[in-house]
Amino acid sequence: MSPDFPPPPMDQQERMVEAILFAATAPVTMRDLIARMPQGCDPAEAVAALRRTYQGRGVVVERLGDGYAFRTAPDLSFLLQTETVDTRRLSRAAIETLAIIAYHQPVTRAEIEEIRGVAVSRGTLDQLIEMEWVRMGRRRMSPGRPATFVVTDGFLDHFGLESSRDLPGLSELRAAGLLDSRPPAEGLSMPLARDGGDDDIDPVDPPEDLFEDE
Amino acid sequence: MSPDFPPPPMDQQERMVEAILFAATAPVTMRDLIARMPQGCDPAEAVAALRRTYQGRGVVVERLGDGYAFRTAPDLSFLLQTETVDTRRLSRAAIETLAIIAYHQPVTRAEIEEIRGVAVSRGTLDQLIEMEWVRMGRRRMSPGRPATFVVTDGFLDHFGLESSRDLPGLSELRAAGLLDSRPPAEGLSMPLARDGGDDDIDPVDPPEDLFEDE
Amino acid sequence: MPKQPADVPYLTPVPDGPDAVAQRRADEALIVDVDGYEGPLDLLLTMARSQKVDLMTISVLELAEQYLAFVEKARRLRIELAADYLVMAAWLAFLKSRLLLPPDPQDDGPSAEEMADHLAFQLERLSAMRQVAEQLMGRDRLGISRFARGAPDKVARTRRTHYTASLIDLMRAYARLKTRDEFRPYAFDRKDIFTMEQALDRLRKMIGFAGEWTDLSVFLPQGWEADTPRRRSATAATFAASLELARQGRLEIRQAETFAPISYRQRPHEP
Repeated sequence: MSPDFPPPPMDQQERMVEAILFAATAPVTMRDLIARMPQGCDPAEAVAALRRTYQGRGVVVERLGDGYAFRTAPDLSFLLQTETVDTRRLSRAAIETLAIIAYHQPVTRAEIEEIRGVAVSRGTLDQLIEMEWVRMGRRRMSPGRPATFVVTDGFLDHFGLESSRDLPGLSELRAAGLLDSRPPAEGLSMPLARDGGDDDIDPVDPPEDLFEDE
Repeated sequence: MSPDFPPPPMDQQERMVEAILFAATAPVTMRDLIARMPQGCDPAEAVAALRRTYQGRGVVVERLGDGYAFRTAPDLSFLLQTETVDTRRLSRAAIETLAIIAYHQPVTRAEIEEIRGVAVSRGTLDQLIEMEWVRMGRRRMSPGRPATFVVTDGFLDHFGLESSRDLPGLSELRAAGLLDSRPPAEGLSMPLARDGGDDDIDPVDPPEDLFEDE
Repeated sequence: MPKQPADVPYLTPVPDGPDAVAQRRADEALIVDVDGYEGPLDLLLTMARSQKVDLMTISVLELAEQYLAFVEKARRLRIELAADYLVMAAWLAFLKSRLLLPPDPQDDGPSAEEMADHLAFQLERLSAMRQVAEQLMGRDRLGISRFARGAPDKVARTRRTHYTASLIDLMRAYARLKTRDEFRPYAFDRKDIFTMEQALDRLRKMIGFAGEWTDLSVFLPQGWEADTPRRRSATAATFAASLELARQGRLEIRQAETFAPISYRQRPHEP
């Protein structure tokens, strides 16, 4: 553009700065603005005007280091957060580990592995600890002083138990038909024995558990 | 927020919509706005107010498909050419195929080929799908249940269209009968040589339900 | 009557002499251009434009001749055309002969005029698509004339996973682990169960002696009447067994009213 052209009016210059700042991937310096706007423009004044325009709006023009950029008004930052809550069933590995801890506490990791017959991933225990259903107990007074795991009050709370002694015993499990692992006979419907079904296939095993189960 | 709280005043709601639209690159739907704003808000009115506020500014609120987004005013594009991301140049075949899909959607691959008089190469459709301008639509309820293609909201956004009803020249084309699906009678249709290349391999059919939605 | 090449007007003789080279060059230029066409329909459209008339009023016959001349030239120049150009040539030659010959009243397919009309329609439609494609590309496109926010704010998406498990899940898990060790082929305690097989056995043997109506309770095994659960099991099994025998035609069942005692007798033999 020839320097002889009169510069665009200030409201046009303000529009230009607005568009440039909006589209820029990083704060735009005054030098950038001078280089990009038509000759004769006064970006400093245009920026000042733009800042006034956006005062009190949902986004504001901020000076960041050498440059200028649009930012969300601080009081509205809550709009830029979304929280999603997924409800998931515990993986089979996690629920089994939890059951062993509940029935055998205090129990070491090696003992859990012995009962389950498979290695217990760090992730599974971490998950239970993070959920605050399991915590570390006293160390075992045996070689290596291994850590033990116990269930928490949060666990009792969740499962509606007053103490871990309230967990049903083996004979009660058997009476409830839960210990009968005989596959139900063809065509014979046994409401209680159906339990095995979808429980065994956990649809949403978190990745860490994928290779752990037999 | 409890529904008993009075909703924020409209100028605050406008600020909120402003912040949300500024923060996003893709158009934000009314549903998203409702979900993200405090209960009792009227995002539709806030959007309308915001559109008025930004009329003639350096950035404007555009309705694009189902959503709303800020976009720089087209007349200022000369300032922003440096922001241009080097988009792959579309071949003439791709541009034509895109136009045919836009104006004839939902349209099957065979219909596209009938209109262009040549086989549609696999790469052309893939490129349009990869650019997220085209996606698979419902399957046609005709023998073979062929997949159809439709344009996406990303297409509308790119070309600055509120809906595919706003395609340029659409009503004229329709009035001229040029958009009629005229299945050529036997022997009426011009031949289409199918070269044996892998161009003719039908796109791998995705599991139906994934693409069944409109 | 098969046509000889010489009969066909569009087959111009190959020129001899110095002009031949120039002619050949011109022809080659046209043919080499084939790469620039998006198939035969596109080529036809370009040829149609040279007629400088509305596409709907185009002379399809003239167009067909033009196209066939083109293909012939390519053949003469030994330039290989893609298959679709040749297929189109065959179709146009067919169309052309149909247009020139008087219609065959026996033929119930589309008339030559219908075929020609359809070709004109296709050309116009393709031309229209070309036009709107251009208009589309000329719009204020995102990233070219209109720009999105260059540095969008990150919407912090916090994902909270809420895990659930019920006491029954826990118990089942433990039971599953336990039954892994002490697998019992049959854990159900059947000490107090009188099976239908047992009842059938018993009833089969006894019914032969029941010429008169005899109450169900008589058929219960000894020692099972006293204890309620055992009596219930034996009664149920015996009743089920009686239904089976009734089905086989071996006994008759009688009950005066709902909840009244049930009695059996052997089915009287047919006289």
